[in-house]
Amino acid sequence: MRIFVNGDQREVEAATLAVALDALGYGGKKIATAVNGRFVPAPTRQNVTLNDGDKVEVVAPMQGG
Amino acid sequence: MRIFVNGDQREVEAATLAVALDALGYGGKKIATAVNGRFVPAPTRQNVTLNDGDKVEVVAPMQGG
Amino acid sequence: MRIFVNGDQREVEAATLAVALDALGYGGKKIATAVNGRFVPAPTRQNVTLNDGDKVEVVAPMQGG
Amino acid sequence: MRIFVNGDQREVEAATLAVALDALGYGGKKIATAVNGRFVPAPTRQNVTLNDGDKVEVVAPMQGG
Amino acid sequence: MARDFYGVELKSRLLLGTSRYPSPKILAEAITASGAEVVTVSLRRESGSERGGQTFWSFIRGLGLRVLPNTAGCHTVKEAVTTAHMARELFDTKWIKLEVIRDDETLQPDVFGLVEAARVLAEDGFEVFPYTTEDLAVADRLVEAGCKVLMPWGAPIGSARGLNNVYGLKALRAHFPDLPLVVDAGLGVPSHAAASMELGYDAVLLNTAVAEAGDPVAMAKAFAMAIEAGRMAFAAQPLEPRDMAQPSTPMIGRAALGD
Amino acid sequence: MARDFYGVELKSRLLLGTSRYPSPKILAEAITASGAEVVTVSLRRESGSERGGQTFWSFIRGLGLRVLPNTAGCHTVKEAVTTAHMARELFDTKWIKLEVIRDDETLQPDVFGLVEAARVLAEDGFEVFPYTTEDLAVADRLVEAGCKVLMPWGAPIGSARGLNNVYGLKALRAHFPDLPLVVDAGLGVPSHAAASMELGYDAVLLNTAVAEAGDPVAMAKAFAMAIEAGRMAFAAQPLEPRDMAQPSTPMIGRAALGD
Amino acid sequence: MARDFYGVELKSRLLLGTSRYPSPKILAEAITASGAEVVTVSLRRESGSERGGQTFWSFIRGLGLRVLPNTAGCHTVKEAVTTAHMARELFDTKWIKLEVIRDDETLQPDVFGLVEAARVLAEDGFEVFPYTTEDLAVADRLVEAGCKVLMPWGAPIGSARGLNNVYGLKALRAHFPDLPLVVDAGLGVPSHAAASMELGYDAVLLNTAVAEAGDPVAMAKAFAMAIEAGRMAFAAQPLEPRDMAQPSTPMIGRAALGD
Amino acid sequence: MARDFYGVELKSRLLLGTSRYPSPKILAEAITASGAEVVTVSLRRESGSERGGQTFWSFIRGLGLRVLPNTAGCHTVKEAVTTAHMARELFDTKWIKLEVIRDDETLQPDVFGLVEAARVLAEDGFEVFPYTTEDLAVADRLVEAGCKVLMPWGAPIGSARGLNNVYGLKALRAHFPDLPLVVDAGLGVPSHAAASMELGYDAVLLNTAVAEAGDPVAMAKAFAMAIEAGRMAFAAQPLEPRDMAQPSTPMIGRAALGD
Repeated sequence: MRIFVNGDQREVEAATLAVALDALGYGGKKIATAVNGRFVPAPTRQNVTLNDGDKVEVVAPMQGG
Repeated sequence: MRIFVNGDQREVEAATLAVALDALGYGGKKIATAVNGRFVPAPTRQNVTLNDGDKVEVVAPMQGG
Repeated sequence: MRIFVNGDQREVEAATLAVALDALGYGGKKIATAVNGRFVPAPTRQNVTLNDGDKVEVVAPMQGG
Repeated sequence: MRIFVNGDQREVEAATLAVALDALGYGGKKIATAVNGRFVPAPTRQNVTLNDGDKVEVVAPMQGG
Repeated sequence: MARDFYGVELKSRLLLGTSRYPSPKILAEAITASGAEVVTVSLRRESGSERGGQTFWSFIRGLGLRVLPNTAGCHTVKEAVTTAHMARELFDTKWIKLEVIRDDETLQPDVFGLVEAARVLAEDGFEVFPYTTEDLAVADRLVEAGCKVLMPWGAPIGSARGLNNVYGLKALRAHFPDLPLVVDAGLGVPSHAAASMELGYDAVLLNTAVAEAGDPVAMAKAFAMAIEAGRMAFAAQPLEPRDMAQPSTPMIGRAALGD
Repeated sequence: MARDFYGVELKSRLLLGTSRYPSPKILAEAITASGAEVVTVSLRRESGSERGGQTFWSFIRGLGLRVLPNTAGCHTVKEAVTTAHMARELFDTKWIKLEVIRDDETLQPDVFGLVEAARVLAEDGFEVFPYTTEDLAVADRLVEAGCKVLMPWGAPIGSARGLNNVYGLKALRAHFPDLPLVVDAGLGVPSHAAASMELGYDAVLLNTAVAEAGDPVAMAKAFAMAIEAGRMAFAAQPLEPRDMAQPSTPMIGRAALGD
Repeated sequence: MARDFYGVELKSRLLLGTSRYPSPKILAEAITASGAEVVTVSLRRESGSERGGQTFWSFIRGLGLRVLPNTAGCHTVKEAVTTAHMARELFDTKWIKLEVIRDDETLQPDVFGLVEAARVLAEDGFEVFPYTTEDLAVADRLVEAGCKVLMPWGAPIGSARGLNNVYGLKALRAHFPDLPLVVDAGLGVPSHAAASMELGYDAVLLNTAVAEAGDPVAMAKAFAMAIEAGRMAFAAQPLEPRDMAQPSTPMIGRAALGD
Repeated sequence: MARDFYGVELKSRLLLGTSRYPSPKILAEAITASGAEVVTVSLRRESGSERGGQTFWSFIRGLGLRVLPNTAGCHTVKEAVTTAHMARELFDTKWIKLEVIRDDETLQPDVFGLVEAARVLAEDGFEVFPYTTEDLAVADRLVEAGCKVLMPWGAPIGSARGLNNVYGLKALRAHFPDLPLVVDAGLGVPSHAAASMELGYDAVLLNTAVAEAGDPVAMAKAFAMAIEAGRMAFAAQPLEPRDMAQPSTPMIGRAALGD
C-alpha cells in the first residue's frame, strides 16, 4: 500500500502505524506522529491501521525560537 | 401598560409602536427606533404591538466623531 | 579692619590671611581659600596681607554631581 | 609679471587690478574680486597695483542653498 | 491616484467629525474651512419634547455634504448592528463608520466584534468604514468580510498623540497597496496628518484635534493644507533620509581666500 | 505675530535655496510654486570666457525677489568675511547667510568662527542670518554680536532627517520668545517643516529636499502649504497630547441596545 | 514581586531560543551565560535514517532546563493544535509557546487563530504562552480562553528593532497589573530589553539577537544583565523625566569668585 | 579596548555623583553597589564653626576611591579656574570636571567659556574632564586645548530624559574613535545608560537618577549592570535592525498538518 511519510511516497506492507514506523527505521527513536493532520499518541500507534494514501507525519525535536 | 422609553418607565395605552410614538410626542420627528434591542424600521412601526415591559429606544441625529 | 568672609562682614586685626583664618576658627581645618576671586594656596596664606574690604572665600569639600 | 587668477598662473602686463581684469576678459562682467584673500571693491580696482605672485580671486553669482 | 471610497471619489482627503465644537456656528465655519466633503455624525436618545436632534438634522442637511454615521459607544456586535440600521434609516446612507469598542480607557477597537459586525453589515448591503488597528491579520479579515476601506487608528481617540506605531502603519500600507486606507483618530497637529499622508495613506479622519483647538476654524484649515501637502509630497517622491551631510551649494569653483 | 527680518516683513515663511535643481526652468517653476519671497544664492570663481555667473545673475534679477547670499564652504572667519563682502557688492544686499563650517562630513557650524565672523560683519553693517546649532550659549553670543535672526539646523545639510533634537529646538524657542528663528537645513518632507512651525519657529529654509525630489515643483508647493499649516496650527493653540483616550462622540444619551 | 508562570517561579527573567547559533557548543555556552531557566524548542520532520532530532534531544535533556516548545510556522488552528499535541508528547510538558502566524513577511500573530487555538489547547490541559500583539481586546480574549501568561511582540521576529509601540505595551501592562507579561521577539540590543523591564514587564524572550550576534555568548550575558538591571530599576522607582534641568550639585554655599 | 582616563584605566565604566542622597549611609551603600571607582565631589563655603566639610572629607577619604571634583555653578572662566585650583589643593588631584554654565534653566555648558577655561587649566597641569555638548567643533577645540577626555551631555542635568540627540552623539563617537567619551548628565533609567554604551561610549557619569530614585542603592546596582551590559553588547557586534521579519525557527522540515 502507498502512503506519504513526511511528504514522500512510501510503499509499506504494514497494517498499523506502529509496525510501519518500525519498518521505516523509526524504532526506538524520539518521535511524535500525526496521520492525516491528526495527532496519534505513541500508545495508540499500534491501534491505528493505515490506509492507502494516508499522510503520515513523523517529527523529532529541533532548535526553536 | 408599562414600557420603557429610552430607559424611563412610561404608561401607554397604545397597541402599536407607531401609536405610542405619537402619544409620546414623536409625531413627525426625525427619529429611528428599536424595541428590545432590535431595529424597527419606520414603515413597520404600525405593525409592532407593544407588550408590557418592552424596552423602546428612540434616537435622533447628533454630533459624532 | 573690615573684610568679607564668605560674604559676611567681619572685623579682624590680622595682618595676614593665615592669622585671620586661625582667628576665625579655621585652624587645622580642611579648607581652600581665595582672596578677591584669586586662589591663595595654603603655603602662601602667611604671605598674604589683608586689606580693608578684601573678599575672602573659604571653602571645604562637599557633595557634588 | 606672474599672478594667480582663480588658482591658475597667468602672465599679465597690467599695472592695476582693473586693467588686468579687462585684459583677462572680465570687462563689463558681473564679478567681485579679492587679492590675496582680501576683498577689493570695484571702485578700488584701479588703485590696486598687482605684484608678482599675487593671488587674485574673481567670483560671479551662482546657485546656493 | 485618487482613491475610490465605495464608488465615491473624494477631492478632499480630510473627513471631519462634528462633535465637541464650541458652537454650531463654529462647527459650520470649521467644516467650510476644512473643505471636507464628508462629515461624521452619530445618534442619541431623544424624548418627544426635545428638539436637539431635529435641529442638528436640519443643520447637517443644510451642509449638503455626504454624512458618515458612526456606531460610537457600541461594545457588542448586536449594539453596533442595530445602531447601524437606525443610522441607515435616519441618514439615508449605506455608509457606516463601524466602531466596536472594547476598552473605555483606550477606546480601542474590539477587533473580534469589529470583524463579525463588519461581515453582518456588509452582507446586509452596508458600506463599512471600520475603525480598526494596524493589525494586518485583522485587516485581512475585514477585507474578506467585505470592507473596501480600512480606517486604522493613529493613536487612541482624542489623545492627540499622533502616530503611535509608524512601523505598523507602514506595513499595513505595504500589505494593501491598492485599498483606500484612512488614518482615523489620535492626531493632534497638522504635522501628524502630513506624516500620515507621506506614508501613503489616502485620507485622514479628525475630530477632537480640530474641535477642541483654541481656534477650531483655523485648525481645520491648517489640517486641510497639511493633508494636501503630505499627499502631494508622497506623490513627488521625497528624498530618502541619509546619515551624513551633503552640501546643497556645490563645492567646486569655491574661491580660495585663506592664507 | 509676523516676524520682522531686519525690518523686512515676509508674507511667506519659506526661504528657498536655488541649488541642485534638474534645470533652470524647474528651478524657476519651483520658486514660483513655493511662493518664496527670499532665495539663497552663492558665489563661485568664473574665468573671463565663462558666462555662467552672468546668466544666473540675469535669471535671479528676473525673479524680482529678495536674495540671501551665503558663505557656503567657508571654513575660516577670514574666508567668510571676504566672501560676505564680495556677496554684498555683487548682489547689492546687506543680508548674508553666514556659514562657517567645521566638519565636511556633517557640515556642522563652527560656532566659534561663526560668532567671531558674525561680530565682524555686524559691525561692518551686514545683516547676518547665522546658520547655527540649537546651542543656547552660542545663540546668546550671536545675539550679542548683533544678529537679529537665528537659523538653527534641523539636521545636517542635505540629510533629509528632519528635526534631530526637538527638545533643543524647543528650549531655544523658549529662550528667545521674540527673536525671528528659522529652521535651516536637514528637512526631508513637509511634515518636518510643519512640525518646525508647530514648535513656534518663524520660518524654514530649504533646498535639497525640494531640488532633489522626484518632482521639485510639486514638492516646493507641498512644503509651502505645510509650513503655512504648521504656523496656523501654532497660532490656533493645538490640543496637548494626553495619555488616555477621550471619546469624540459624547457618551451621554447613548441608546441601550444590549440585552 | 516575582511572577508565577503557571505555578513555576523563575529566578531568571530571560527565556532563550535555541535556533540559529553558529554551533551547538556556542548554543550551550550562550544558554549558560544567559542564566536562562527556560529554553524554547520546536519540532521538525525526521526520516528513519536521520539522527539530528535525537542528538538535539539528548543535548536539551543534558541541560536539565525547562523547555518551552513552540508551534512556529503554523498558519491554522488545526496545525497549531496538532503540533502542540506532538510537542507535549515529545517534550513531556504542558507548556506551549503558541504561534499562529498570518503573514510570512511580518510573521505577525493571527490573533483570531491564536485565540481559538488557545481556547482549544487550554481546555485540553495545556499551559499556553501565546505569542500575541499589544492589542488589549485580544489580550482579554486570550485570558478568557485560559491563558495565564501573555507574550506580546516588541517588533517583528528577528527584526532587531526593539519596541515598536511603547505606548501600546504600557497600556497592556496597565490593563493587566497582575498577569505575567513577556516581551517576545523583535529586540536587538540589551537596552531594548532593559526598557521592556522598566515598563514593568516580567520577562523577555529572545533568540535571534543573541544567536546571530558576532559573539552570541557575550551577547547572552549582556542581555541577562540588562534584563536584571531593568527589572531592578522598575522596582526602585526611577525618577520621572522632566523638561527642565535641576542642578545635581546644590547651589547654596557656592563661593563668590566673580568680580 | 578599555579606555585610559589620563593614564588611569578604570574597570568600572560608571562614574557616580555624591549629591542629593537621602543620607550619608545610603550614599555609601549606593557607591558600593555601583562599583564606581570614581566619585564626583564639589566645594562649598564653610564657616569656622561648621564641621560639614570636614565630615564629608573624612567620609570620602574613607572610601579610598578616586575623586573627580567639579566646578558646578561656575558661570565664568575666572570662577571655574579659581574653583579648579581650590579643588586641586583640597582633594589633591589634577583631575577636574569642568563645568562652565550659561543658562540656569537648562544648565547647558557655555562652550566658549568651557574651551577657554579648559585651555587655561590644561596649560596649568590640570587633567580636564569637560562637561560639554555633542558639538563636534567644540569637541575639536577642547581636544586642541588639551582635553584627553570629553563628557557630552545626554540631556539637561537632572532631567532624566535620556539621550536627546542620539544622532549627534553617534557623530561625535564616529569623529573621535579613540578618545575616551563619557555621557554625562540627563539619564533617568538603566536602558538610557545601556543605549549610551551600545553607541560605543566608554563610560557614563550619573548622579540624580541614582540619588533621587526610590531606592538609590538598588538603582546604583541596576545602572552598573546596564552599563556593563551595554558595553559588552557593543563589543559583541549586535544585529543590525531590519525592516522585515525573519523566522528564528527555521521553516524547512516543517510538518504538513493542514488539509
